[in-house]
Amino acid sequence: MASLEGVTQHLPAIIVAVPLLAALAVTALWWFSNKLCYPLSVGAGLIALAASAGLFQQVLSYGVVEYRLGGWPPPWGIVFRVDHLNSLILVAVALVSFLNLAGSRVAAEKEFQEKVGAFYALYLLFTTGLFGILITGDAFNLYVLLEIASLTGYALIGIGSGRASLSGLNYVFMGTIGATLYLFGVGCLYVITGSLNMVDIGAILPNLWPSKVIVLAFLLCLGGLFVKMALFPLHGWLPNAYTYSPSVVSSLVAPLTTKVMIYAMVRVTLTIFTFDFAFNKISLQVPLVWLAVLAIIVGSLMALSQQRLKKMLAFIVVAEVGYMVGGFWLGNRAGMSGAVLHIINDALMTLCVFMAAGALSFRTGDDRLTSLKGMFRKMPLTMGAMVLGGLSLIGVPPTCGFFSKWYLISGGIEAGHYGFVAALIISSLVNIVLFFRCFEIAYFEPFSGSAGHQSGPMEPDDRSSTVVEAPADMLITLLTAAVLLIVLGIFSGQIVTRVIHQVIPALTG
Amino acid sequence: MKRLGLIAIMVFGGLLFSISFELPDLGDARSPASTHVSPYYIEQAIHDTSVPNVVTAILADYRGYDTLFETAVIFSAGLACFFLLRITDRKAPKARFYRHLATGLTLRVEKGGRLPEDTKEFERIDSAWVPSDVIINMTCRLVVPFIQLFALYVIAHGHHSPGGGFQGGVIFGAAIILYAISNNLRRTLRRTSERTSALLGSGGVIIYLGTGLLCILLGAGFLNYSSLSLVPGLDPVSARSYGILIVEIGVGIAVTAVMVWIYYNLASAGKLDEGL
Amino acid sequence: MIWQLDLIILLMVVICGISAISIRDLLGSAIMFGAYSFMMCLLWSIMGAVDVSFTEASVGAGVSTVFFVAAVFRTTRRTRD
Amino acid sequence: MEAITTLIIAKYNYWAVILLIVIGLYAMIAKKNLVKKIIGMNIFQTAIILFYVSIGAKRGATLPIIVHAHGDAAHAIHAADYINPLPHVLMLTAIVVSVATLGVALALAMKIYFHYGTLEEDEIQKKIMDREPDKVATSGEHL
Amino acid sequence: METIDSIRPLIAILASLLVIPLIMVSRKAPNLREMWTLAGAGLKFLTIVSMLPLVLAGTRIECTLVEVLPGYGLELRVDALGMLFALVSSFLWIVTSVYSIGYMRSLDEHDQTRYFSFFALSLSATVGVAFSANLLTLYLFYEMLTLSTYPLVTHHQDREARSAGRKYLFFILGTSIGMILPAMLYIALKTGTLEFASQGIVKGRISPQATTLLVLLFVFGFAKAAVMPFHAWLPAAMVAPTPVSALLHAVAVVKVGVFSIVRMITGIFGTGWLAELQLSTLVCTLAALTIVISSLIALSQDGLKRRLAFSTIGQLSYIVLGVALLSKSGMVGGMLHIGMHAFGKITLFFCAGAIFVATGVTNVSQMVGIGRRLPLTMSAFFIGALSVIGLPPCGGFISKWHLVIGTVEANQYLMLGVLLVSSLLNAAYFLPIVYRAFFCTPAESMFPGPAAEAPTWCLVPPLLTAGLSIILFIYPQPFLRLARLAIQAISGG
Repeated sequence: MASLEGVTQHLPAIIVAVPLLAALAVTALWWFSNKLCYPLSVGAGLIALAASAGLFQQVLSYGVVEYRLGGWPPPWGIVFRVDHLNSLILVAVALVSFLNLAGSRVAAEKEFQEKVGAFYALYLLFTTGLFGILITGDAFNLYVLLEIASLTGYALIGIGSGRASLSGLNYVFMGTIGATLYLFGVGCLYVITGSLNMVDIGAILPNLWPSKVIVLAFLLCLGGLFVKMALFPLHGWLPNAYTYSPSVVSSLVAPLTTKVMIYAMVRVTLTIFTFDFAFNKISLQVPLVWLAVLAIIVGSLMALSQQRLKKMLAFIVVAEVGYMVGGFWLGNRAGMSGAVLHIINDALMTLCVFMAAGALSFRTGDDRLTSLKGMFRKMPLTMGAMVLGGLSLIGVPPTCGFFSKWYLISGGIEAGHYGFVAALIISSLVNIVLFFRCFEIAYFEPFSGSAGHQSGPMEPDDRSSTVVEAPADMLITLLTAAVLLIVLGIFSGQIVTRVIHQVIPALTG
Repeated sequence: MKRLGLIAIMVFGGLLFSISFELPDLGDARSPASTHVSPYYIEQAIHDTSVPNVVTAILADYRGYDTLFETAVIFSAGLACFFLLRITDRKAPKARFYRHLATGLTLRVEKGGRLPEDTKEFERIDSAWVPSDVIINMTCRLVVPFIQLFALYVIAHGHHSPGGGFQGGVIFGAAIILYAISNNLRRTLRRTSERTSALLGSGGVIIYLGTGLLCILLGAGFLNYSSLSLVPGLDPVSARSYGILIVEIGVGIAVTAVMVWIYYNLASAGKLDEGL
Repeated sequence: MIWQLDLIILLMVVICGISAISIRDLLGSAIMFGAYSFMMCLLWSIMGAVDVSFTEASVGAGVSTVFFVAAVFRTTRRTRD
Repeated sequence: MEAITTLIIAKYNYWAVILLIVIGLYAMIAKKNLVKKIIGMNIFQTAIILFYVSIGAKRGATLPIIVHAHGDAAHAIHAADYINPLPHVLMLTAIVVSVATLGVALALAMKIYFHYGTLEEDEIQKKIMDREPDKVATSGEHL
Repeated sequence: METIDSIRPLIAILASLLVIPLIMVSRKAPNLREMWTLAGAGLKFLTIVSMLPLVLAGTRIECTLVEVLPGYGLELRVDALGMLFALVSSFLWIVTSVYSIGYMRSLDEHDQTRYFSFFALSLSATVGVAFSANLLTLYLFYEMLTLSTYPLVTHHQDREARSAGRKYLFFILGTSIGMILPAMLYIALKTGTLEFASQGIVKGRISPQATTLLVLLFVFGFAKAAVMPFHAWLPAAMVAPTPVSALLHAVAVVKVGVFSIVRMITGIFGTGWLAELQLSTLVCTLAALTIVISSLIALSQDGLKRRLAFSTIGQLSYIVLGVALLSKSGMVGGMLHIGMHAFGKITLFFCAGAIFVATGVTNVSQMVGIGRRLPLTMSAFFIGALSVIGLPPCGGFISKWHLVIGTVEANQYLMLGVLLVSSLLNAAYFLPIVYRAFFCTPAESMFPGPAAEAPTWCLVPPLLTAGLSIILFIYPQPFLRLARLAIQAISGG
């Protein structure tokens, strides 16, 4: 019945169905045994990764893949529409979530104890939601999957006590406003087009251009997504949410949520509203790039004033969102390619630094910068990964961060938008300060059992502190992520020419 | 900041108001919304799925994928409430209270004392327990079966009248919640334990998802119920109808269980003791 | 659809909504929210959205209110605004 | 006057939607009580649902349940006779989403209450400031 | 010109990279570890030498690695200029490795494994810069060098090292990201290529004003060249262990900076275009200012290594000056000076280290009479100083001779003056050290007692490099021919 050919034909469905099934199975089985959760989840993550890789391959060889759910043709049924853009990001998201999942066993058991099954189930549901957002070709369906990803995200973030719950609830409010605005926007689109299929709407809209409702729909959709992606000044929910959540969670949510939302923005703008409308008919381009510039500057400066590693990283995420939004709204090929490339690069970079931060706080039980003391000696490999991640965020070749920055800056120069160029460079310089401040603490100051205790410079021959690395599974996945940063950097030329340019030129001409 | 927000809201409202004049008139049958996609559903649903209630047909078939994830949303909410609230430490409390059913006397058993668990005359209660009213108690006990029956009807009759898995499921869940409110949580838990509700919750979604996956195994696309006709010798149209029924039942089970599950956690603040 | 009736119910909806957020007692707010949902479901059934109003009646007016009451019962009724 | 009445009849639902959106957002921003905020959030969501239902409304049409379903297949079905069912389907989903969000939000609010002993946002902020401003929320201390 | 594809340049780069795991694995066995270091150094040098005949025959060796950006790949190319630099640095790595072993062991430094690992890494980056075929590749290796030398500069991990490291990063990483990266992107965008071409790639594609700005961005942005005012990191970085100072701050790091500037002038802007725009004077003036000011500062420094550091700043600008003269001899002189100064300066640093190891002395004022205690070391120091000043019979004379002729060729008589004055200043801050070391009354001498030299491992390298400095005076052919070839490629076409 289900031959290999049959399986490859159904890859899009498998990508969402398998994690969902695994989430359900984990919830059910966990009442009987705690031990099955981890292997089951990792297996599902692996299958999703393989399926997305297979799908990517398919798209590369045959072009756009369309999968009709329930056998109904669009616009009546829901379709999955996989092109170069989302198949690429699918692979990245699957990879990031798989790596984080694989490395989460020890930390998750310590963190959630008996509720670990629920954690894995929510984790898988969250990934399912992201996959669904990436793969769908239906504007309303995107909302439903968005809510799956958000709801599980709220729960995962709010699990800690006190401020974690508070920031979780804050996230619920902001997230709901964002999602509901998006829903409102889709409603406006539906009012004037009568369709929910993205491609279909995109085909109808050009005939309706004088209508102000399109502009409203555009503003609502974008506004909603901006809240979700935490673009300045709507970023208020993000830093606390990422800071107070357990590290396993923040290293899942931080790399993925904002990036997938940026994908959604790209998708909504290019497929639904079309390039011509978004860049030629209405003049939002310039204000949005300036908003991105502000986001970059504010994010970087706020990161400077943080005393906690995770909060600092969270503000860097805010700045990175500015990179991508700004790059996209530059509206030229280089800028847009840079934004898309940065989605995958930044997902991996953020994963790497957040996982490293998680591994560090797993051992030190603290995420203040002062707790980094002596960590180059105690956890050299973890710090090595952190260094790579930091360099990538700074934008040092040959890590992948350099290459996306390359495109973004050249996009800025091409568009003559030197403010954006300056913001990118300033943020790189600030990132140098941020990361080397951490590295200095970790490198120059000796390990002191209790964090916060001040002591003099390290004796040259202090070998008392021995190496105590993070648990093996955490370490292996972390190092994999770190190495991938370089691999991705080396192959970024290929990715851009073979994949991203397949999407961008068709739309920008 | 707050004032800024309010101004923003007002501006937003004004913007919406100004654009409301551009929207099609209310109830306009010629608006794009009513003429582009939806006529197909109204005219073809009965032929495609033999389900007269177009809403059900769209919900479970044309846009069945949406509904699958709608169920998953509910399930996530149940799981999320459990994850957030449930307190799993099994520390024995200092003292436990028992009520002698026949006399209504309350017994306080100190830690380490012998607990009359196996005896039928005692029932465990909490310190915050409020005596329940006999009239309410009895009325609810009488009403609950009828509500449940009605819920089943709503689920089963979703093809022909308003209703379906969600509505029926919520009503069924509400019946259980009513029982829990009118009696107490512990007694409800003895009938529908937390584990049962969790298992049913995931089971319901698995029924839905499994149907969809079964369709793949039978050679058609995900959630394409027409392929179910291969099994018992149905024609594709009635196969779709049955497929819709199956997933509606799955939705009903899932929603029931999850509503109850959420209630358990919210009402007892995760302790699963007395409830409201 | 009788627009006069519609308007009256809409008015009720708005009144219930405003009172739900302005009553200085959370239990009262919860109940008013239930009333709001119920009015909403009436409105929708008038507009012909029977399935939606059925769902709103069971979910919005029913279970949601119970959740609110449960939450208020477990926390506090006190509110300062 | 006639024109105004027509206009009102044609648009009043949209205006109600706008009013409810403003009320909901107002409650979310201006109210300090968390439960009030949650209620505001729900009002906001139902406003959008009302918007969708208004889209689906069709004057002179009946419920989207096909009559004479069985045995009378030749009977022609006119789309204009039935209310647009698609927004209804979408809104079933939206309602379910809103109740799911409500559950999670209430659960979080309860957790906050158990930790801070209040639901008022300003009081919570004060308590955070009073306690160690930068205290690390270690994960072991779940409620 | 003949071009062949070969992976030999890649091997030359990877040789030191691949020994790093071996060095790390054998951290428990110091002898084995040091053997790996030497093996890597030897392999690297041999690979580079094996390419020398080809290069001297006028062949270019290319190796394309991977296209990381559309149109811009990581490409390696060995030409005469790169060969000259690679030859110098890879040879001096061998010598320095030997010296490091002696120095680190006799001082019993901590974390020697880390030290040798990053040492190898930075050498990879240096040779990578030498063999880069385009600006992107050069930038990559440039950044790699910055980062791999950071742990070396801050090796002591104390407060002083921390602030030095901070300064180092601030100046070098800050300028490379803040100035080089935008400049590079601008060029890439306007010209569509970053390839080093013999006549430059900028001409006709970028306006004169923009070119001026770009030249300034590159001259200051390659802060490793320490053109004032971006020089402050260099004296600060002297807190590093002496072998690090020796190799990295007399040879690898700073020379990478000037090498990059030379590459920019010859390969990106093109000498013809710069001459047309008359930017020569601008760059020359910057360099001349740096030369004079740094020499004056060097006079006032008491710390031996700091004095050497300021001397380095000045000498680096000689190279910049020479190349910026745009005259044939001037450019030959500048390129030669890369090699000649390297041998001279490394000798001086080795001697400084040997003095520290043997006596613990770091300041010039404490060195009265030290020639009695360390006759061989101070003799080597003397030769090194002569070479740096540019007096026969040392290699430095050859390069300075060409520089002087170059100024005359270019009619830059002011620069000629600067060269002569600064040579006097050089002599003024070096020769007194030597003089006081040897010629003082026994009463003045701070070092009574018989000669007691530093350990052999520390002593042989300076003697070797001092000897080589003299040999280079007699037989400068390899470097001279390479420099001439490089000039030929630029001017001949």
